[in-house]
Amino acid sequence: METLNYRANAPQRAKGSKRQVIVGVVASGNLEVLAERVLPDSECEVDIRTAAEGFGEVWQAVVADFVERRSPGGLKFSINDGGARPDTVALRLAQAVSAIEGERT
Amino acid sequence: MTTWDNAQRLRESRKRAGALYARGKRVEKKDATALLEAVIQPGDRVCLEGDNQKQADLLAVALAAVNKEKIHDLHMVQSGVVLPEHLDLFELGIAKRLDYAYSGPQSQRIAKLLFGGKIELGAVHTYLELFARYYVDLTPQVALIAAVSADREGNLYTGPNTEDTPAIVEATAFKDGIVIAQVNEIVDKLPRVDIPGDWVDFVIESGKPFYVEPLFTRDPGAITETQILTAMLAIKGIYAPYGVQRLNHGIGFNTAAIELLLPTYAERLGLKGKIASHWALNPHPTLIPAIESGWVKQVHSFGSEVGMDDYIRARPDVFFTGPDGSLRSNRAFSQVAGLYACDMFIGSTLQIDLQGNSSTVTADRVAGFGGAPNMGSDARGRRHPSQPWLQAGKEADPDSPAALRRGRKLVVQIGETFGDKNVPLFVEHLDALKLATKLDLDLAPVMVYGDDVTHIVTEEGIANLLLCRNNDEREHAIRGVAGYTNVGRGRDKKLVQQLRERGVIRRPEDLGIDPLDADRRLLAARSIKDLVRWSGDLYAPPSKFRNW
Amino acid sequence: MIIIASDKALPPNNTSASTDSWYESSARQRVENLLDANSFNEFIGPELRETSPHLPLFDLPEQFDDGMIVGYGRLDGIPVLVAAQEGRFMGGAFGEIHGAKLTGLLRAARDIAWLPVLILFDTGGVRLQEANAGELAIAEIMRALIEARFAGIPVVGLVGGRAGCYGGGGLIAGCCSALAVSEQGRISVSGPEVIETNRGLEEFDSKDRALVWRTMGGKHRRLIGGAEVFADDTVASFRDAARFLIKHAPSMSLEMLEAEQFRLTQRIEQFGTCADAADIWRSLGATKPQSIPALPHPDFVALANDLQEPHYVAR
Amino acid sequence: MLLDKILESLFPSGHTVLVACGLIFGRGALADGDSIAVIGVDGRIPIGVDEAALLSGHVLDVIKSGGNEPILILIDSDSQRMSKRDELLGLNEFLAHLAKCLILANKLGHRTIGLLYGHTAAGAFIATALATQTLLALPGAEPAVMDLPSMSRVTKLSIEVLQEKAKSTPVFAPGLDNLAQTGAVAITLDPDRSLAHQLTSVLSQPVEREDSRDKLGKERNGRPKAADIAKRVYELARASV
Repeated sequence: METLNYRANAPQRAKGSKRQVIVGVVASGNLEVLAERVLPDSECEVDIRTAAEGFGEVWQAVVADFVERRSPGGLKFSINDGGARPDTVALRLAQAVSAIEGERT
Repeated sequence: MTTWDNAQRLRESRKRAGALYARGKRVEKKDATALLEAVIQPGDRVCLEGDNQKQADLLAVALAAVNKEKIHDLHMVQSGVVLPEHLDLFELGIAKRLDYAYSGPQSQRIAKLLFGGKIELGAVHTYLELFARYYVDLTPQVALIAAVSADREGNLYTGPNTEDTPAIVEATAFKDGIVIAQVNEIVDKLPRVDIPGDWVDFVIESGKPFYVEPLFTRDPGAITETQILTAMLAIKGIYAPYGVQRLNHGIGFNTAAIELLLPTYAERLGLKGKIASHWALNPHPTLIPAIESGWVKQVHSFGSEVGMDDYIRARPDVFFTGPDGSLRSNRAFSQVAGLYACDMFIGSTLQIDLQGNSSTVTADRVAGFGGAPNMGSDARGRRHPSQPWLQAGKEADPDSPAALRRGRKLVVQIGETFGDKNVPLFVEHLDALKLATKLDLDLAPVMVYGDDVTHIVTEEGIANLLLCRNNDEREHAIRGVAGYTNVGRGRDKKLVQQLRERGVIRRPEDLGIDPLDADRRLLAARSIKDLVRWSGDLYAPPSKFRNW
Repeated sequence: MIIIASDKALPPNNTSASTDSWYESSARQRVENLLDANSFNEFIGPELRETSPHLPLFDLPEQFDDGMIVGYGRLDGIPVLVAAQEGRFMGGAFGEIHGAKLTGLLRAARDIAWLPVLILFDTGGVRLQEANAGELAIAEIMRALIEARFAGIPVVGLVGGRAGCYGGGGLIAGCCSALAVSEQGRISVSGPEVIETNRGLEEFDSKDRALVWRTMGGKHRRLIGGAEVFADDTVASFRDAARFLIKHAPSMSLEMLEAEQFRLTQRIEQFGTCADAADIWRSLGATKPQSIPALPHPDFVALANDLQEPHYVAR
Repeated sequence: MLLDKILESLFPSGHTVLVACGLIFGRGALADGDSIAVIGVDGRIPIGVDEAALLSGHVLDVIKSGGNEPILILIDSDSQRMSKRDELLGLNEFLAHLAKCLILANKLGHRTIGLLYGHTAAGAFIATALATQTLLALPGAEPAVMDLPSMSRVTKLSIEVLQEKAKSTPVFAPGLDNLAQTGAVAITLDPDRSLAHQLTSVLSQPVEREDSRDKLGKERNGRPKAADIAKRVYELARASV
């Protein structure tokens, strides 16, 4: 297992008022993302525990794009990863934000 | 004095030798090996019918059992290398040289035998090239073929999986070769005659159905959200704007997703009747919902598919079933149709390089490519115009006068940026190149050549290579949809942004697609059982695909 | 002609949560869509990160809820306790935390003495990496479950997930007041591969999926009386089944177990020499047993009601 | 220890226990003159539908005969019988039924005591020994959830690696010590002392209402979390109504 942590400034606060959501499951090629509204509005954090070691650079790139596209200010994302591909990671992160912003459940 | 009938006389002597084991044309199963030893000579070119799907399995076992003191150095010319016995021939020293087009399950073992020098490789052909050379300089001296049934005269019914048989037999029988058929059973009256009896020399009743691989069955249960997203992109970003009606699909899960989105997503886009109506395609079970919803006008098939025969029989308006009601497939004709009559090929691959070349060959697997190289190439000789073909031609070459401009076939590669086990789809250099170096091949085994590829679709978007004006643009169009692979991360962001502004790269949001809409609930069928239901219980999937 | 596809005028997706496939849904989606909207209140939710203390030893990823969701909610207004297994995480297998959550829930049900319990099974059995803890958890769950039933509490099991209901999960299911199972659901102690490994391919070909389903699948379980309701693979169908079964779950008693003893010994006498499920179905009176696997849901329900009355008071 | 010796030591004043086809049935006389019903499995036979039905039938007979006679269940079994026939007939129901009968007997006032003297595994273990109120064992007993070779196949870890890991935790590897530590086995008896005395002492202890195996597992450092998690869920559930 490898542990990775990224913090970033987010220009905008994530919409809505839900305190937390969880999407996905931990399985081969899949992951769960727990999003919690616990940070100051201008910050976000992604905390990852992954079964696939040595993909730090890819994670960093995925997280950077995600923060740029979705600006999830105030959210902390905790990820348990079963070796998901970057497209799945990006999808789950987007689903988590969408869910906590209340667009869909 | 010149004699002009040497081949005929050789043929007669082979037939006489074989006749010792025959009553009329009929040879008992137990005498199969003896018959082959009598008829075949060392160094012969032999086609042991191994197609994409059906296999002359009894004859394969019989040939692998011949005495190699008597028979050796055979030159195998067959499209599919599929059964273990196909390679046992080389390991045992019965065969030496190989020309083929496809090997699925045996790809790893082929690579080993090639590395070990047990196989002299002629070429990894496309189907059409191999069939073509049957008629030029690779004509079989002996063809060992498979059919469903024979009558007393040796007429053959090949059943729904006719596949390669007519192409093989025509070349062999008319150029003084010997044709030996294994049949499941001998009957008084055939449903129809696929191969006339006077082209067939010997018939062996095997007593059980020949082996057929269910190669085109994709379980909708295994289709991922990302594959659905790529399918949505393809439908909205390629099928719709070009108005693609005549097409071929590969066998991957992305194209299976497209088939299953036609009655749902594409229907809601108002595309019914405007796209995907005429197909050169094996009877994919995942096409059933589209057929049942009235999307599909006509399908011509290379072969059949396990479990689909009753369904096909019940949909004669769609399939080529003929007077007897069962499917008549034909790989050679369907490949020609795919090459010349279709406006689009779309399929998946394992590796794409920066020029857009693609291959499913990896360093230790020599798969061969099946139908993709013929379908996935532009037929430069084509004359008949169609809207998608003209439009693609115009995009590639906007400045030539329209009446002199060649159209282009749409050749689309579709896939996720990372495959199984996080292996990237995009690479700087194909593994096929390494393999070519290792085996000292003149040509690297490329499946679809980059200059034939018009679009690449991934979850990141669509790259339209027709609109690229130089190599640099082309490379960056590819990098632009290569996501988080090394190739993708090596992109120049500004250049990619410019390409996006020109519509060379189109992201999901550029097409009005929200990736979060890519939900399995969009699939018209989410399980094999759903497909059975769609078919009105006519589709009978093999047991390994069932969960009921 | 260039076709411009526009989805501006798209009708909404023709899907609603209740027609979602049970088999495809995650444990959370099942709970969410089974219960009344916004009624679910989870105990020890994922934010508390009570993960397995044992998986790190094997360098395996954890899940924040350890694959078991427990809580309180309402089913058509009826207050219920609910437990749901996530079959995709470690095959839904019972580990220490996973199991202890269900134990605690059932002990509470026993002592509250009026709240029914729903268990949404989706499990391959014991989690090998914590096998002893998992095995004991199953024993503790069974004891708590039986005590709850003895206290008059309906404990209803729903089986239709990806992992089936295998190993100790099958034993827990056998202890429930009543079961609803879908075609996809499988209930069995030994899995197909285990039987093949122990007895050989001739006895059981685990790759022959038709055989697997015929032997362990929902239809067979309903037909031999191992499950009371045959549900369609939708959340709505399982909700109907759950509501119905809560009402048809008398308390456990000596008489009930005597009736079960009779029912089970009868089963051995009746079908003990049958080599295949199809033989059992035939001796139950099915005229075309080979057609049963393909029967659509309503047709099968009608046939099953004809051939085998549910045994609410004999389990 | 062999079954004959065990019975001799348990019941010096005599017993009627017989073994037929691997199944144990009978009664033993306790020191105070009362009787104890004895059932069980001997000779490491697997428990299939037939065996389970016979055992549960006997438990029901004991309950029906009235009174509060204790029940002793002696175990040297294989795992559940892994066969097509057993699963076709619904083995899960038979094993669950056996456990239900034992637990119901307990609820209706019968002490249930298990004694592991040989092997047991998987579903057979759950339906018999683990369904009793108090589980005893003799040294040399070999309870296992799953054997290491099978575990090695599934986890794709070598047996050596598994053995190494088993040194740091009792949570997965087979064996009496590990199962005692996780709380499954309450007491390991001393074979050199009279088993009758040891059984009497167990029977004389007050009956705990609550299943306390999770607490035992915590005390013995075998299951660090189960008791706390179960208790927290219990309290949250009770507080929710």
